Amino acid sequence: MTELLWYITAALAIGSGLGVVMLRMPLYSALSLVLHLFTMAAMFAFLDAHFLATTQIIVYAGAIMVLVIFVIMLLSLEGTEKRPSIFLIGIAGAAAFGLLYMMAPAIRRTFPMTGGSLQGDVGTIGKSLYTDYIFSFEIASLLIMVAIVGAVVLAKRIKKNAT
Amino acid sequence: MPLSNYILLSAVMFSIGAVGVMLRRNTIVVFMCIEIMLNAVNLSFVTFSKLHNDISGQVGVFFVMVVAAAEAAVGLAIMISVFRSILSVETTDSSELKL
Amino acid sequence: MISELVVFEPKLAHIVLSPLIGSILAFLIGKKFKAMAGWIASAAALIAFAITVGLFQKLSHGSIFEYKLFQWMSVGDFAVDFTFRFDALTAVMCLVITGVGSLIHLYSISYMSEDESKHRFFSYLNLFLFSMLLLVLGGNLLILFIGWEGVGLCSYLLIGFWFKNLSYAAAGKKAFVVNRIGDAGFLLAIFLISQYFGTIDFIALETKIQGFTDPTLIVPILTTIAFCLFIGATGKSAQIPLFVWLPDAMAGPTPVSALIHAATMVTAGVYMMARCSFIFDLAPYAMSVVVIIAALTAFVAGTIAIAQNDIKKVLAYSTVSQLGFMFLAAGSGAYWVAIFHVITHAFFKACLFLGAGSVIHGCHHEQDMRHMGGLAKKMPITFLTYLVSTLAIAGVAPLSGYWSKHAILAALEQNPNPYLASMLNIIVIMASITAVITAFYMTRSVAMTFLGEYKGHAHPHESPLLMTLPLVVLAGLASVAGYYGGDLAHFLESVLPVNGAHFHLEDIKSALLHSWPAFLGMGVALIVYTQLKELPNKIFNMFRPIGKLLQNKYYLDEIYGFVIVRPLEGMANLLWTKVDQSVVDGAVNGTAAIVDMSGEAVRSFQTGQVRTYMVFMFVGMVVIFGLYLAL
Amino acid sequence: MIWFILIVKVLIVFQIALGLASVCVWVERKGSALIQDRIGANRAGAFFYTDNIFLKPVFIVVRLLGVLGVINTLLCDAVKALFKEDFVPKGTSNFIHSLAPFMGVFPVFLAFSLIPFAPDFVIAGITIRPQVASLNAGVLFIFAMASMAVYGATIAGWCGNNKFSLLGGLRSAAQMISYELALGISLVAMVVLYGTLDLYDMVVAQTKLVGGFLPAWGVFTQPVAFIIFFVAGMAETKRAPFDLPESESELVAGYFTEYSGMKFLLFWLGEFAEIALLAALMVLMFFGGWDIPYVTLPATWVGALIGHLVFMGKITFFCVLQIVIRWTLPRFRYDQLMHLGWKILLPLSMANLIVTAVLKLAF
Repeated sequence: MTELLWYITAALAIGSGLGVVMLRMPLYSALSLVLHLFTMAAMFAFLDAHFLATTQIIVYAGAIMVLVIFVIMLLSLEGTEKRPSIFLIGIAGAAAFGLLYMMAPAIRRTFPMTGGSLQGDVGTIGKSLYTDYIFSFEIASLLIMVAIVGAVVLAKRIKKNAT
Repeated sequence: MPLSNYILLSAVMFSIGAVGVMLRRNTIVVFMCIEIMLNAVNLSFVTFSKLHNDISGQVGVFFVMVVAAAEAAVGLAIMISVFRSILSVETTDSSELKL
Repeated sequence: MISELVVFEPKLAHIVLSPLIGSILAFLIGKKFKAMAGWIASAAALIAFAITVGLFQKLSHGSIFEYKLFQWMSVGDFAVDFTFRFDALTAVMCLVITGVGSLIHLYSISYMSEDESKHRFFSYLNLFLFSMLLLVLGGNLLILFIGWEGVGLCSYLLIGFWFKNLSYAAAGKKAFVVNRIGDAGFLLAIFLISQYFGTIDFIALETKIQGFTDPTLIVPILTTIAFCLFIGATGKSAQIPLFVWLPDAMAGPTPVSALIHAATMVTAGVYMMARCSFIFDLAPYAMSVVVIIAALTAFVAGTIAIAQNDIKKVLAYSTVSQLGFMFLAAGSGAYWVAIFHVITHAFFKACLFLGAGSVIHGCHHEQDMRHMGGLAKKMPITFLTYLVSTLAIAGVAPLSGYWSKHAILAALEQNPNPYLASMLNIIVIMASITAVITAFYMTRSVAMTFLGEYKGHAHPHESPLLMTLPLVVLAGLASVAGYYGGDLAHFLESVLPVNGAHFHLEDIKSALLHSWPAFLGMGVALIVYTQLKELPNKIFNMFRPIGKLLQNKYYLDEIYGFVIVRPLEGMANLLWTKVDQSVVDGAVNGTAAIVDMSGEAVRSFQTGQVRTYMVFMFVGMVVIFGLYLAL
Repeated sequence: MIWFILIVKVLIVFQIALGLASVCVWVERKGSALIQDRIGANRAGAFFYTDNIFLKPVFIVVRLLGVLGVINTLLCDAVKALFKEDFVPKGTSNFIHSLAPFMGVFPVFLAFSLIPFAPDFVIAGITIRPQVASLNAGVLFIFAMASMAVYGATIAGWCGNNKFSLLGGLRSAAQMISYELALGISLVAMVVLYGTLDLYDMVVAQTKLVGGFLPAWGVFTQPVAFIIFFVAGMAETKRAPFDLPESESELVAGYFTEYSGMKFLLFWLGEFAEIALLAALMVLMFFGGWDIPYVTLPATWVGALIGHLVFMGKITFFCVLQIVIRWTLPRFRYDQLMHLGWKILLPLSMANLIVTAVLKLAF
C-alpha cells in the first residue's frame, strides 16, 4: 500500500517537474511547481520528516510560490516565449542524461539499504537547531533581514523630482 | 522502500531542473527550475539524514529553505525592477552588458 | 622563581575589558554629549583601578592569578593561549597604570574641557589603558606584543591628536616610525624564541630555559634574543639610538605626555626586561651593552635638557635620562630596583608633567619658559607640588627619588658583570654626574618658571580643583613612596631575583648627607638663575660650539637624516625609477597584456545569454563529475 | 474495526464542517435581515399546503422552516446554483477555472481533519480519540493548510481574465500573506505557552484552574494573542471588514466575478467552512474546547457527547459573532488594512511572543 503510494507520488513528482519545464504559460508552470512541492512534502513525510514536510508546504507552497504567482500576475506574463533550438535541447539533454547515466550505478551501488528510526519532529530539529546550529540560525535570520531590506530597496519605485 | 530510490528520484529531479534552467528563457520559470533543483538536493539531504540517523541533514534542509525564501524575495524584486526598465523578463532580452 | 600557586581568576578579564568598554562608550556617547566623555572614561579607569586593588589584596605571597580566555592559535606543537597572568610584578605595574591613569583621566576632564573632540581624546586614552593593561597582564610574549603595538598606536593617535597642526601630525608619525624599528627587533626576538624553545609563554619558557643542564650551550642564542629584545626596549623606552621621538612626542596634549610619555608606556621596555629577566640573566654580554647604552642615554639626555627652553621639552629629556637610570638598574640585574624607579618616577614625573600642564593652562598655552617666571605667587598649589616633585627627582633625601636613585647607584657599584669590570668606574661617575645635572636642570626649570618676575603677556591664574587635586595626590605619593622600597623588594621576591642592592632605610642624617649631588646641582642652578642672570648667556657665548651642540640636541636628528634617511630615500628613488617602473610594472603590464589577449580570444564565449552560461556550467560539472567517478 | 471508526470520525467531522457552514449560510441571510431591520428570505415553503392526511405533520414543519427562510437558503439556492449555466470566460482554460474553487475549499476541509471534536472516551474496551488524524506537527499543519487557501482566490482572480478579477486576486494574495504572519506568530505564542503542537493536548492544558478559580483558558492567559488571532483570522476569511478582495462597490465582485453556479457556491462554502474552522480553532486554543469550568466530564461516551455538544455550542457562538461583525463594521481602506497588518498586529504579536517566552522561562 505504502509502496504503491510512493510510486504514485514519485510519478507525480517527475510529471509535475517536467510540467514546470515544458508548459509554456508561466502560471501553469508555477501551478505545476506547487504540485511538485506537494509531492516533495509527501516524500519528506515518507522519510518521517514531518516537521520538514509541513514547513515545506508553509514556506514553499504557502509563501514563495504565492509570491511567484503574485509576480506573474502583476507582470501579466503570457506564454510568448520562443522554443529553444534543437541544438540547445540536444546539449542540455545530453548533459542531463550523462549526469543520470553516471549517477545511477553509483546510487545502486551505494544505497541498497533502508534507513534508521529517525523521526524528524519539531522537538528533535528544534533542539539541534538551537544548540549545535545556533550560530548558523542567527546568521540565517540576518540573511533574511538583508533580503527583506534588499527586496524593498529593489522593488521600491524611486520617485522622480523627489527632494 | 529502499533509500536508493529516493536518491534516484532526487537525481532525476535535479536533472529536470537543470535542463529547465538551460532551456527556458523566462526568468521566473528559470527561478522555478532552480527551486526544483534545490528541492532535489533537499530530498537527498533528508534521505541521507535518514540513512545516517542524524538530524543534521534535516537542519540543512531547513537552512536551504531559509536561503530559498531570501532568494525568492530578492530575486523577484530584481525581476520586477528589470521588467520596469526593459518590459520583459526573458533572459535573452537583458544582455546589454555583453561586450 | 616559578610559583607553584596558580589560581583561576576570571576578574583579570574585567580589568582589561573595563577600559575597552569605556573607550567605546566614551566615543559613542561622548560624540553626542561632549561633557559625558571624560566622566565615562574616568569611571572606566577607576573601575579598573578598583578591581586591581581588590586582586592586589587577594594576592598572597608567591601566588599567581591566571585566566585563560581561549586558545588563540595552534600550529603543530606550537600553541598560543590568550592568557592573562597576574603576579607580583604585574600587580605593581597594574596599580601604577590604573592609579596614575585614573588621576590623569580626572585631570584631563578639566584640562581638555574646551576641546572640540573630547570624545576622541578620552576614547584614545581609555584605549591606551586597555593596551597597557594587556601588555602587563599578558601571559606570553605575543599578548605582550599586542599590548606593545596597541600602546604604540595610542601614542601615535594621541601625539597627533591635534592633527590639523601638520608638525604635530609629523611628530606622531615620527614616533610611530621610530617605534617600528624597535618593534622589528622585538618581533625578531619572539621569532627566535619560538624557533628555539617552541613556546612563548613566560612560565613555560622559564622552565624550559632553566631545564637546560648546561646553560652555556644556549648562551649565544640567549644573547642574540636579549639583544633583539633590548632593541625593542630602546624603541619603546627611548634609549640611544632611538630616543629622538620622545621629545617630539610632546606635541600631544600634556596629560598624554604625563600618562604615556612619562609614567607608563615608556616604562614598558623596563617591564619587558624585568619580565624576561631569566633570559637577560644568562646573557651577561647583552647586559653590559644595556648598561653602557643606558649610561650614555642618561648623560646625553641630561645634558640636552640643560639647554632647552620649552618646559615640556625639559621634562621630556629628563624622562629619557631617568629611563636611562632605570635601564642602568635593570642592566645590573637589579630588576626590582628598576621597577622601584619606574614607580617613583611615575609619581614625580606625572606630577611634573601635570604641573607643567597646569602652568601651560594657566599661561594660555605658553610653553616657553623664557616667557614665564614669578608664577609661584599666582599658582601656589602648582608651585608647591612642582617643587616637591623637583626635589624628589633631584634626589633630596626623604623624598622618593632619593631612595630609588640611591638604590640604582648602589646596584651599579655592585655590578658583577665580567664584561663591565674595566669601565664600571667610569659609568658610576657618569651616573653621578648625571644625577647632579638632573638636579641642575630641574631647578633651572623651577627657577625660570616660578621664581623671579613674570615676563609673559597673559594673565596667569591657578587651575581648577579637578586639576590641582591629582597634583596634590601625586606630589604626596612622590614624597612618601620611597619608604616602601623594602616592602616592594620583599613583594617582588617571588617573581624577580632580588640580588644586587638590598634596600635599607638609612637614618635621615646620613641620607641627607648622601644627597649631596642633588644639593650641589640645585645650589648652582639657584644661584645662576636667580642671582647671576647674565651668567648663562656669558657661558653660552664662551663655549658657543658646545652650547649650540646641546641646544640642537647633538644634531642627532640631522645626523639621522644624513646617515639613514637620505640614503634610504636615494635607494627608494633608485628602486622606484629603475626596478619598479621597468621590471615590476613591465611584469604587471605584461600580465595584463596576456590576460587582455586571451580575453579577446575567449570573448566569443560570452554571449550575454544566461542559459548558455548555464549550459557551460552544467556540462563542465558533468565532465568533472565523470572524471571524479572514472579516476 | 479501525477503518470503521475512522470512517465514522470522518463523517462526524464532515457533518461539523458542512453543518456549521449551512447554519452559517442561514444565519448570514436571516441574521443580516435582522440587523438591517428587514424580513429576509421567507417565501419558499411558507405557503405550502396539503390535504393529505399523512403529510399533515410535515406541513407545519415545512411552513415553519419556510417562514424562517431555511428552505430558501439551503434548498432552493443550492438547486438553483446546480442548474445554472457554468460560464467560462474567454482566454482561460476550463481546467484552471475549475481548479480555483477546488483549491479554495480543499485545504480548509483537510484542516478539519486535525480538529479534535470531543474528549477521549472508552467504548467497548477501545479508547477512541475523536480526531481524524493525529499528526505531531498539529497546529503547523493547519497553518500550512490555511496558507494554501490563498491559491483559490488568487488563481480565480487570474482566471477571470479581466482587470477587476485580477485586482481582487492580487489583493487577496497580498492580504492573506500579510495577515498570515501575525496569525502564525500569535499561534506560536500559544504553542510556547502550552508546550505542544497538538490541539488535543492544548485543550487538556486548559482544563486546569489558574489560582484556584479562573479557568486556564487561553483567552485569560493570552488575551493579546486571542485578539490578534481573531482579527488576523477574520482577515484570512476575506470577509467584512476585511473584504477588499471582493469589495462590491469597487471591484464588482472581486476575484469571483466570473464565477457562477456550483463553482460560485463552492467559494461560498469554502468561505463559511473557513469561518467554522476559525471558530473551532479559537474555541480549541482560547476557550477550552469542550471544557466546562469546574466540571470534569466522565471518560464515557456520555461524557464525550456532552463535551461535543459544549464544543459545538461554543463554535456556533463564534460563527454567529463573526457574522454579526461582518454585518456591523464598514470596510477598511487598503492602506489601513496594510497598516493594521504590518505595523500593528505584527509587532504586537512579536512583542506578545517575546513576553510569553520570557514569562515561560521565568516560571
